[in-house]
Amino acid sequence: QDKPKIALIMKSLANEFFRTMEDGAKAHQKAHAGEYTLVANGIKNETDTAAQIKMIEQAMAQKVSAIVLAPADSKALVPVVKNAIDKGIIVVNIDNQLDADALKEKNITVPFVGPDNRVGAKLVGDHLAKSLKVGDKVGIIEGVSTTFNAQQRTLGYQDAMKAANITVVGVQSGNWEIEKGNTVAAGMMREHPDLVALLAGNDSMALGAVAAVKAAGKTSKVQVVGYDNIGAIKPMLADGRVLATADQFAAKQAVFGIELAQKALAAKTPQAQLPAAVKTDVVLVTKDSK
Amino acid sequence: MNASATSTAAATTSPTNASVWRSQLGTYLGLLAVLAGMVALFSSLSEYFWSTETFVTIANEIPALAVMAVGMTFVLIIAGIDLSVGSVMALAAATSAAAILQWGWTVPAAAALALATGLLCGTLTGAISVAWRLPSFIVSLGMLEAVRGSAYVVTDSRTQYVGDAISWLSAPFFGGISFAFLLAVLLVVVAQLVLSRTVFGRCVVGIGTNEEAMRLAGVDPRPIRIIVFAMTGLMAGLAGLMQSARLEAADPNAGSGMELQVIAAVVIGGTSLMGGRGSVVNTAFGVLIIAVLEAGLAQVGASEPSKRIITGFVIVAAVIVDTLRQRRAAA
Amino acid sequence: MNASATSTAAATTSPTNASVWRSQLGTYLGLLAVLAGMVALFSSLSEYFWSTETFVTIANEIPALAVMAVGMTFVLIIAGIDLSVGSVMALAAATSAAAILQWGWTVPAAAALALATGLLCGTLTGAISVAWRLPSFIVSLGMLEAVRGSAYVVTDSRTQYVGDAISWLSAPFFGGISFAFLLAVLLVVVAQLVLSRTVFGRCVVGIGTNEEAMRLAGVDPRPIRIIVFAMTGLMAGLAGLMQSARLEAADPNAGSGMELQVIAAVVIGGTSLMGGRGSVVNTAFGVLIIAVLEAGLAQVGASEPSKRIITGFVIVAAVIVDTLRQRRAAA
Amino acid sequence: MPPTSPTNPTTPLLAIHDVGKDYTATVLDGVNLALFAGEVLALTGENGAGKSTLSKILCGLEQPTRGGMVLDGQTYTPGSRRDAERHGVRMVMQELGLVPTLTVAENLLMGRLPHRLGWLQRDALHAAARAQLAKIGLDTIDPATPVAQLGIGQQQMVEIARNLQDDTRILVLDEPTAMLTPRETNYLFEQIAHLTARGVAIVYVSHRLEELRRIADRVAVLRDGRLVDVRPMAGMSEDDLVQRMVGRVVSDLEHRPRRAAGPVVMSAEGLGRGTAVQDVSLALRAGEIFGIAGLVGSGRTELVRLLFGADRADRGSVTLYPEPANTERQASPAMGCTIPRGFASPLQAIAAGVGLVTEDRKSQGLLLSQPIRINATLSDLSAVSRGGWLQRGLENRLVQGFVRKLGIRCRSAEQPVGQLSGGNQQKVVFARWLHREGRVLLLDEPTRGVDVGARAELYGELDRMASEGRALLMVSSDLHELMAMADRIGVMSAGSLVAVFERGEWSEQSLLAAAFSEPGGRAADPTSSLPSSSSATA
Ligand SMILES: Nc1ncnc2c1ncn2[C@@H]1O[C@H](COP(=O)(O)OP(=O)(O)OP(=O)(O)O)[C@@H](O)[C@H]1O
Ligand SMILES: Nc1ncnc2c1ncn2[C@@H]1O[C@H](COP(=O)(O)OP(=O)(O)OP(=O)(O)O)[C@@H](O)[C@H]1O
Ligand SMILES: O[C@@H]1[C@H](O)[C@H](O)CO[C@H]1O
Ligand SMILES: [Mg+2]
Ligand SMILES: [Mg+2]
Repeated sequence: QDKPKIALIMKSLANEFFRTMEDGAKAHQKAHAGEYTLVANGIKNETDTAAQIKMIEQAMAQKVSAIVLAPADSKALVPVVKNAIDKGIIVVNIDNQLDADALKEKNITVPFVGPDNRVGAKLVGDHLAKSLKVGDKVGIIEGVSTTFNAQQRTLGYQDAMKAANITVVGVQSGNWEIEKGNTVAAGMMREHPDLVALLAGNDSMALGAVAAVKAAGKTSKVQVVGYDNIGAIKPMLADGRVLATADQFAAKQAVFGIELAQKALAAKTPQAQLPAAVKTDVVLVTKDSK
Repeated sequence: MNASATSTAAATTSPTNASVWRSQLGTYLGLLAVLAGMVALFSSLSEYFWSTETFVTIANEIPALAVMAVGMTFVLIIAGIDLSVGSVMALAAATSAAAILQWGWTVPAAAALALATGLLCGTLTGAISVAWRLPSFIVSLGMLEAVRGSAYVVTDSRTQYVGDAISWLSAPFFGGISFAFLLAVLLVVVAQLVLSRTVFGRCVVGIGTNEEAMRLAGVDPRPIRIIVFAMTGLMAGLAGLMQSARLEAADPNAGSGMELQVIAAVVIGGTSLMGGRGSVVNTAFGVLIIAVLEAGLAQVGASEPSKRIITGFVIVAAVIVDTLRQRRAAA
Repeated sequence: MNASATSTAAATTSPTNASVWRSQLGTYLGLLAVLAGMVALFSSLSEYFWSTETFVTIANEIPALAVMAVGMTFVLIIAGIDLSVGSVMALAAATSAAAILQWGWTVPAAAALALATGLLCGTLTGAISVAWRLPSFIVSLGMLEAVRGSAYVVTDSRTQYVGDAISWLSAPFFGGISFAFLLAVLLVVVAQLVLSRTVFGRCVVGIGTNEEAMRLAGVDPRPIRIIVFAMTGLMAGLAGLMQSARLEAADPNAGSGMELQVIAAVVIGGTSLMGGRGSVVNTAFGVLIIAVLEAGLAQVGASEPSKRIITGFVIVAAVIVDTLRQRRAAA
Repeated sequence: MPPTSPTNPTTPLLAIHDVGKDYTATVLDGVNLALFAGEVLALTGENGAGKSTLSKILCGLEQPTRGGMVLDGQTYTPGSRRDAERHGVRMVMQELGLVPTLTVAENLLMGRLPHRLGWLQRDALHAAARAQLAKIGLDTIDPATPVAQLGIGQQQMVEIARNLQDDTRILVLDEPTAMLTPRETNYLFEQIAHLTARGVAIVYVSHRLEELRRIADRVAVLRDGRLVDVRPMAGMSEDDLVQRMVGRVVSDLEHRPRRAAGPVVMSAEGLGRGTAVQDVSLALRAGEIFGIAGLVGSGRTELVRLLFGADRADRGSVTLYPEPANTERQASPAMGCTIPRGFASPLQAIAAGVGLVTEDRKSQGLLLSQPIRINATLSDLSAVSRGGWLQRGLENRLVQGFVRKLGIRCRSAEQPVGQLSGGNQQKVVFARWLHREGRVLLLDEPTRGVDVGARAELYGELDRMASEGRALLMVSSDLHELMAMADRIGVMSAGSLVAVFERGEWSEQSLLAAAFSEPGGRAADPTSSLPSSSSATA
């Protein structure tokens, strides 16, 4: 009997976050080689929604049994997800949650395997707040604004800042990417010379912010925090250029997503009866975490 | 005339039409070979590639790219370029979404608005570059930015979920093929005829080859240039509709970077960036090559790096094969 | 020969040099006016704009863009285009990062590797387009993809943290100005001299104006074309070094989409996409206009949509102002 | 021949009053001229005298700075060519204005393509084009041929055909025969006769004085933008005319003796490419001028390009002979050897001391947007540079020398070549090879559009080169020029060199007879010994 084929569809494979996710998935497949085959695909950047949709369509043409998806856009992927479900394909959503209203309108349910991004961001924000004073000014660099997790992280950061009475002077999008993060950070610092911290929605943008801080000659005067705990951020955590980040266990998200799909396939559970959400961990990472 | 020329000319007078057809067919052979090679390769690499489903999927994916490439073919023939098509596509989708969702317009009205938006953007690009005699590269680059910004404004920088109000455009309709696909095919045929069989088309070719000569022959190149850009804008508007029918959403970032893909399709099809030469049918082959490559690579699960490397090679190889074939035919 | 012709020619011999200088200065006036206008506007909008700090920051942000634009100026003058510069920049940064981090090379050796990588990519683009007489647009588009893929392979699709091993290149060094900035200025000056004062530069302009005439005058255009692309690749390699010195990291997606920005800078500087005309100094003004605009908009805290819309308008307006000035001067 | 007197001598068809035109300098001033129905008015003068400018003003292509025109009693201020054509004023331009990617038919009828609701009516189009072509003897060209496939002479004929229309009242021809051979010229003159008989007025610009004598009723001479003379052609001698144009006497060269020929410098053996050039063998000797005559499209340009390596031959070879005295040149690898299929590139030819003055200066000779200075030194940049850096002073001095020597009429050496008059552009191309003098100079229609005065100047230069021991090959459609200058004349027909005459052996008739002859053994298939069934007679 044929092994089921599972497709993992991610965003930018130039982002280490998704590379980690891909590696985790591949390792899992190797360990369970007898149980399923895996096709992993990503797009060239964080925003190429149309390309991601084509990938789902190709997966359907390939007759995969299940799709595990990290959507580049929370709303725009919903219609094609519905097509897949209508074809009897199990779809599991990881990393970035699909828009609840759109799902409802389509009358489908898609289980979400992932962390609570608002909570994760709050952890990072609270840690930062400890080293700030009341009335300090900070800026937020948001991910791609059309993704739910970016919006959630911004909210989490704002929650933390509000709790500590710190002023958020601006929220600008750095598109999840280094260079855009760099430009936005540089601009914010020039606009607000008294800025003391930059809260980036992910580590790529944090990297860009660190370079901007250095270029402005404000190292150690402007703190930076990020999210994802990618490899490149580790030396910066060590020397203090980045104060904190969050680990949301990319590999585990993929593995949990795949396992959920596997279980559904084995038990022939219909899509509609899958659990609504499986919360995964998100933890604070600082210089002192090991 | 000397004797030999006479005889050659006389000999070729009657079979001209037949030989024109043969040579026309000849121009397709190179691209057809590339396409066939790719299909064969992917079919051998992936068991599901050679299936109706794959081809239907591809057919339904290409309309947006194809209609923009049709417009772009004309733009390149007049030695222009339009970098704004991706942004215009997004703005058109955004305005129609806003019309439906916020202003409660009917679907046909909203669709008309999308087309009008595209037409307006294209006309603006053409009119500005004609009025100040500016290179269309820079004008359309400015439009790329300004129109993208407008798309953000209209969508409020959020993906607008439209629902299935206009999804009939991209819904399977005849053996799985969507209406959008049929429309794209129709447009390719009509555009090719316009190019080769109408006064307008001949003027377009002439302006791309030698604008001054056309001007001296009493053809005002300015309205023609503007019309070419306006039509390309209209096509981008149509592409925006097709795209939002498929996504059921208007994404403010839709089509970013797509200009290069569109131009690549046209250039793979043998249209020169220097103007004066081009064929819409060949552009359609260029579109197919890009679409098949993308679909095939996704299906065989190529890694992202190898995807990009292979894409690069195929783009160049396709043009080399086609060029060599054309040269051999000419010799 | 008749007297009047002789006397006309003789009369104009001496003031030629002076008038050349005056007219040369004239060509900068339009762009200078645009630049001054922008600085004045932003200074009035943001209290912090008119400060050494702002200008130092801008000066340190532009070197990568500037050196690539220098190379691109030559490419456009020979009526070519190079879309791969952004990818080449990323690959060069990636190889140097890999050399330092994984193979334990010394910094100078790694830097040389980055430059060599750029040179190789550029040479390849040039050689392929010359060998098969293909449009450089399509060859460099293929390179854009293939080189980007290679950058993914080299970095293992991860941003490589390089640390401050090469950060001296972009570190403040003289009144806050970085070495990279000085290098960029030097390159602009040298490149302008090469363009206007050397046999090579003369051939570049000639090939861009009428390649066949150059061939018949005994200049083989092929090596010159290849050299121009090779140099542009080298510049992109240098830009990669500058970029990774600034970010202290090699990002596999670095510089994506940057080709359009580079070309925009060159075209704003008045270089024609049709070849035969261009100036490196004007390109530098184009780079400054883009950089000041970006910095200024970020500083006044313009929203993303308005940033894009304003950028679009300024690109077109700059070219209009410059064009009108040139035409007035010519008349 | 057209009527020798205007049909209505009292009221002119067109009157030009005090017309002047300024660019940066004044190029036309105070021109008063009347044009009568049914006459041929020759407009002549030196290069840059303002003939093309005046013609363009008549046809709405340029607007005069001063003065005005009256057409048929009504003020006439054409704002565009289209506008002029509506008044029945048409012009054949000096520079070709065809679109190479379009067909002959489309070019002929551009601006008034027959259509129904925008869709081309091909049959009507081709029928109209054929009729138009037939008027000028081009009835064998398929109207569906892309213009790019025509030789430049044929293109000139198409350009003329385009303007032979029924509603024409004034036809301006700006050097229409500069590219044509006698056969085409005759067709053109027949047409002119038809037109004048219908009352059309012709303005005919030409530097070929013998032509003016054949067709002109009156002649107007421009000098430095001013009309210096208008008088009936009858009774005026060529010498008179020349003197009026340039203000001095130009010597007649037709009866000079043959130059003493030196050793063979370069030769071709069985050189051929496709059907355009069929196995041509010839030898160029030091110190003599070898002329090439032939009809338009006979393959002369192709032959010269093969000799120069601009195109690669597919059979035959080129041999260069060592120069006895010059050891330095001897070192060049190409010397003294036979090169199969000729030079691989122009670069190689130039290195071996061979130069080419191209026929199509616009597309193959000049960088139109660049100044005279840059154009003139293009083929030998090493002479104006040191270590790769250009020496502006040196370059300026050199170029000033050429400007003076050839009388190039310009504002300064920094003026873009594209702004020069046609003849002056040709001088710039020529200057390039004065600058780099090799052993062999190939000249393809070198005096195309050059005025008599300057032509004499060029001839003088050619004489000097020959006397210094250079070997010259000169293609010309002007038989008189060839007969005056050449020591030997080879005649090409349908790609073959059908005859070579020594000075003294030729006559206009014998040259023409050879040009019209069927090349021996030439058939549609060169390997076939049967005479081709399709061989028609001219
Ligand atoms: N666009 C222009 N700008 C500046 N000067 C010009 C322009 N066009 C023509 N001229 C100048 O006007 C003068 C007259 O040129 P015109 O072409 O009328 O001469 P012509 O008598 O036709 O000469 P030829 O016999 O060489 O064709 C020349 O000196 C030329 O350099
Ligand atoms: N690009 C081309 N494609 C096809 N045929 C061509 C092309 N160029 C020239 N020919 C033909 O080749 C033949 C030889 O042309 P060539 O120009 O060498 O003749 P020529 O004797 O120099 O005449 P001309 O006076 O026209 O220059 C002509 O019949 C011409 O029509
Ligand atoms: O959660 C992820 C990451 O944080 C990443 O850096 C960008 O895409 C998001 O969806
Ligand atoms: Mg003239
Ligand atoms: Mg010729």
